[in-house]
Amino acid sequence: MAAAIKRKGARAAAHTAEEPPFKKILVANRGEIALRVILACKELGIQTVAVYSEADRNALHVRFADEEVCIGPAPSSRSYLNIPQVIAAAEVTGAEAIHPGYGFLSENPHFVEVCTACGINFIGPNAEIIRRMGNKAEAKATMQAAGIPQMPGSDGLVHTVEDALATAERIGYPVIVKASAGGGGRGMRICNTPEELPDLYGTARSEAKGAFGDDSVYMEKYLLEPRHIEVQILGDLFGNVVHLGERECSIQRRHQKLIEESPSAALSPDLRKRICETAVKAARAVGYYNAGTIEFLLDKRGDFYFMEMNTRVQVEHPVTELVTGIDIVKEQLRVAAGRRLSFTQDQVIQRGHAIECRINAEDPFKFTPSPGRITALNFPGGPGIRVDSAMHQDATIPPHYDSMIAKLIAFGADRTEAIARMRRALDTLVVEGVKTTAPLHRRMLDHADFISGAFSTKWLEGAMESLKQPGGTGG
Amino acid sequence: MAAAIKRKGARAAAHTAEEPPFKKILVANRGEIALRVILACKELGIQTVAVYSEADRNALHVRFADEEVCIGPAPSSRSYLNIPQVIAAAEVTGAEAIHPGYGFLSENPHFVEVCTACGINFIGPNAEIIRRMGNKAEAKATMQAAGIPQMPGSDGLVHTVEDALATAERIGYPVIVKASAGGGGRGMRICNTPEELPDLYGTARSEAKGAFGDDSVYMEKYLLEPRHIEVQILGDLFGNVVHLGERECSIQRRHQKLIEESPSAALSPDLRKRICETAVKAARAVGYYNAGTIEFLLDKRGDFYFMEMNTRVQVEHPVTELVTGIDIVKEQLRVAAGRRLSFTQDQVIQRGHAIECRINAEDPFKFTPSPGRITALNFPGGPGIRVDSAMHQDATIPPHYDSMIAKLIAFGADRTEAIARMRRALDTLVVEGVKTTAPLHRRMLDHADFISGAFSTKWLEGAMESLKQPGGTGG
Amino acid sequence: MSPSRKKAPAAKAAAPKPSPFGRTGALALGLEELKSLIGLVAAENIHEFEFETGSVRFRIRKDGAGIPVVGHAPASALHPPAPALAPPPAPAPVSAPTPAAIEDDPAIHFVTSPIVGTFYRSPSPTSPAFADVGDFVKPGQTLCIVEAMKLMNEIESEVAGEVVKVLVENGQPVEYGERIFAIRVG
Amino acid sequence: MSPSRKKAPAAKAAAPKPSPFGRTGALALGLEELKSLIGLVAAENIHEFEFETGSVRFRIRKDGAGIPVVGHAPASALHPPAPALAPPPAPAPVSAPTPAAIEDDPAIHFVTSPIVGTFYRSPSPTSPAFADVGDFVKPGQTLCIVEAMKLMNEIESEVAGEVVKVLVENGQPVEYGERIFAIRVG
Repeated sequence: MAAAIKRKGARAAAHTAEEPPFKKILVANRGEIALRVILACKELGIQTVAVYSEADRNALHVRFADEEVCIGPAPSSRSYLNIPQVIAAAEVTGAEAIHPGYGFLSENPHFVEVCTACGINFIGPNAEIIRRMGNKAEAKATMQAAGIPQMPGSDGLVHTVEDALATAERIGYPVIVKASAGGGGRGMRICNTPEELPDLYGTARSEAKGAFGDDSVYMEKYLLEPRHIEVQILGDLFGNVVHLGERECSIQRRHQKLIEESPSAALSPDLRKRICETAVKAARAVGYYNAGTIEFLLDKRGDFYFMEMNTRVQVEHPVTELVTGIDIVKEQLRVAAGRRLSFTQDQVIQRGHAIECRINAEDPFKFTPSPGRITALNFPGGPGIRVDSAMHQDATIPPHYDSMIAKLIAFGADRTEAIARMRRALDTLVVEGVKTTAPLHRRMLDHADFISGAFSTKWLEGAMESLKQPGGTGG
Repeated sequence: MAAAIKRKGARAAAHTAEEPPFKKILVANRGEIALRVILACKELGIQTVAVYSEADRNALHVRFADEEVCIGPAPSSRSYLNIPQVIAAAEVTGAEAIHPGYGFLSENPHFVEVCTACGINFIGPNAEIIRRMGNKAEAKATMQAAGIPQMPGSDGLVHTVEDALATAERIGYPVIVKASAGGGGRGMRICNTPEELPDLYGTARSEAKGAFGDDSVYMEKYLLEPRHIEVQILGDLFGNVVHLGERECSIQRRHQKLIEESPSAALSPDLRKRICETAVKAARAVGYYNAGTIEFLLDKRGDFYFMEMNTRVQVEHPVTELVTGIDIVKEQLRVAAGRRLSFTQDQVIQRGHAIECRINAEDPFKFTPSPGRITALNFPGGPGIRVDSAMHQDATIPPHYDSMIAKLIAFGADRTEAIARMRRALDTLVVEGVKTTAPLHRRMLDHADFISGAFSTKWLEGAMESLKQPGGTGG
Repeated sequence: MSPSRKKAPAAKAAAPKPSPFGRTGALALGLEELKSLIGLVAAENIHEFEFETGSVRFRIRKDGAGIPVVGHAPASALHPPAPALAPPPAPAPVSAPTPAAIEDDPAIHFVTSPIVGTFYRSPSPTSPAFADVGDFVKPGQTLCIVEAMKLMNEIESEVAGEVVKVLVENGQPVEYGERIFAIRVG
Repeated sequence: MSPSRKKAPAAKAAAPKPSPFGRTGALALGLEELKSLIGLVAAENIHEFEFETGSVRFRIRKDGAGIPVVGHAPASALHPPAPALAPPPAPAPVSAPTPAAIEDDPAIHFVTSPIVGTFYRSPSPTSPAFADVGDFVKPGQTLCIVEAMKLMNEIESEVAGEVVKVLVENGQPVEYGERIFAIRVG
């Protein structure tokens, strides 16, 4: 009963064509992304250490790792977000590097500094890049200096109501006031007239203060029917930066993405080239390396504006993997170990079409969480379907973490085939014991607007009522 | 409580880009291939009718079809092989066509004739082609006439011991005596010297008589380390015949394939071109249409010989789908409805590498069947993994049918990546409650011979003892 | 492909089920014993109880609300009656579901269809039915025709007794094993 | 990355297993026996109980609510102790698994590690251990050090009593919640 840190008899990593980039890494995450990283490590012959909270003792990321360390009780703040515990787990297992996944510690510059101080390789960019891109006003200023198109807006922070009114006058209503440290819609107000601006400016600041302890805000023009277009970036330590094409993530609810796809139906080849090359330029401007994503808003006229940069692997990275054939997580591991990118920009070719649906354990129309035990489970299979999940029948979805059950990703020769495959994947998905968002996804895939590609980030909000009706697919 | 033939509320097949080739078809099969056909129909907007035996009442192919008809008790002879019941099920449901899958009625020319007589479209070639290719001696003669390379052998049937001795003298020992109506190794004898030929000739004939009611035999040269290379063919009713590249299926045990891959590591681009074009020529020689496979034996010198033609979709068709991006089952449905092939030979490009492992509910080293209830199940997911299966947790594997649980198919940019992905797919496959062949597959994938591609159809037989040892991977 | 062929989901429940209450295995598990087990599980702090011996298998499961769910057929958890997004069921067939009284009556013999086909109660549209409710039938007496592949297959009674219910409408499809007549033996 | 950090699969297998029947095989399992088992499982600190012999198989499961996690067999069927193809386990750790006597003794208090790190029994390699088997300790008395990120964290006893077992070897890693000392309270 002595040491509980377990090795489960991982085999020697023989027969890999390339030398493994690391001998052993720790995966500082849970759920499907932890398992995704473990799969990449298995393919490369890297030993893995899973960390887990007491709520995740029976999770698949724990089962399939080579070693496992319990780092605390269920609340994230005491386990997955507890930096000393994560670092100590890496130390006692001799892990050379840490993959942070997404969420949790993945964009925490302090964590990256601690890793560095402890001689542990952080699989991502350095703390300086993460810090700069994490502060919205600073990110904006950096991109402005690099000549990346900006949403018309304030020149940095807006300190007074007078500033706010003058800025709005210059860029034209509607405008949006945003918390500099913000996210998830908090500290954010849309304003249509000068009359309502003073009040809304005030509430945005006080909400920002309450939510983030920082009441600094900035302002931008508010686009009416924008599309969310993001570009996947990969860079190495030798200054090579490439893009892997774009993803469209306009199907959102309160800034939570529900459907992502690549390529975007909204981009012409010329526009695609311009937006992707702009993203590479933006990444180069901060000396970016490892995987990252530049998010843009695209307006109806084909103008696009820098929104933010995510300095980690993205939930929706599989759609890019399917259309490019490039394994983003394996590439993250390689470049973190100091290797050159294993391909050049010329070798990146988008083929076919991929769509991802995030299936959450939530009421499909009210979005209330539905944690519980999965009493029956069937994941779809067959041609063109990829499933990224750490769920299994009899698993319990703990209430402590996000509610994602699985990512279904459909690939087809074209968008029509991808949609047809996603539909039948949803029709053959069985999840019993908890409610899921799959019925909503199924209806969206039948909606005339989705099929024609005519949607914006505000589409779901407007279509929600009709989607609640069985026949309400606008078709 | 009247009629038991059920509609489960299939939605109108709206929004498909192409007109569905059929309104409704019946799938005359069970297990993963029945589900595979149903998935293709869902993508094309075709309604499906499942037939099932009493043992399969809770099977997934029944659950996911739009309608379902019980056609008899568990034994295949009284259900899945019972032609009047299958036809009656098509009649009462108004199915326009029948997809036979593989096995069961798929290569039964009489069934095809009954379908035709009843005005039901059989999704496959006509009865005449199936009959000709089903009789080995006739198939051989047809191919000989078409100039397809033949294994040196007898000129048709060998009627006497004197004939046998003269033939062996001409083609050189070792030779193999084969039942004309045979299959699965029965009525088959390998002979190394003239001394043993008379006895072996006699036993082959009497075994053939006992097994198939037909004691006619023929003779061929026996290759020492042949590889099994087969070419996927698709043809339409307008005389267009294309190949979709080759598959290598040399990893066999008693003529049962265990691992299939595409492309073959044994073919140079020039040899690939020759063997594929030969297959197209062979298919054209019989006026072939729909999906079919020409099987060749390839010897060490790069000479290849026609072995047989399978006039139906093959178990291992997914490896071809992954490297070509073409959905073979959807194409079967289109050409059966009288459409032209949706692509030309020029558009068929093999990209990357795919490997399939057939996971059976058997002891991995003794191959004794292990039917029972699956008490826990986790199928692998993540990048590059396709799973074709109709199994689920709590499902019972009936003892009446074949023991296949799932086909795992791994795709990678090259053979190395495909192997790495298949390894970790096997490492994250969980099947509890029954034994499976997965441990054997896992060891084969670590074996130096498999990795180097140096194997023949006889490899597994010789490697079996070392594969039974945990460390015996020859590496 | 007439609309009349499209049926409401019905027959899984109607298919003859092996009676799980016989004496299989070493354990004599009768109805009373099962009832007491159900009561016990419902009362106790138990989430799920599963039991299997020989051909008998049953599972008692409580959901969050504490309502016991009992299934004694080997019905898979993966096989609920209808998918989540199914439209409302088609109009119910004319004959009402068999009353529980008939289902449970040990004196009732159910004649099942030995083949797939179309059910006809009389040899021609103008002829009277072979057998009507209230008729007494003898073993070997023709009850109906099931047509398949243009062949008219006469279905005979295996028992003597009174026809108490005709379970399929004239002209409707039947599948293998589907109950077509209920006969009170005697 | 010293080899000493690689541990044998121990904790899962070492979790206390119910051994409910002296004789398996010829088990007379009647209704009363089943009922008493259900009552027992409901009352005890047990999440799931599964039993199989010959053709008899049953499972009793309780809901997750209020079930302590540490030290009990994993609930998921997807969590067996080792993968099918695992090589033989590494040499067993020096300290043997805790005898069932200690596990079951209600007078025994287990001190668990509040952090992940390396376990040291003394402040330096040449110093005596903070606490040895047979020593009586007081609440607040230092039992050991767990080193993490170069910090030496002193772990104190929460109870007064006699140290009856040290459950981790000096210099070995410990995880959160891992039992490190067994103390007989008193």
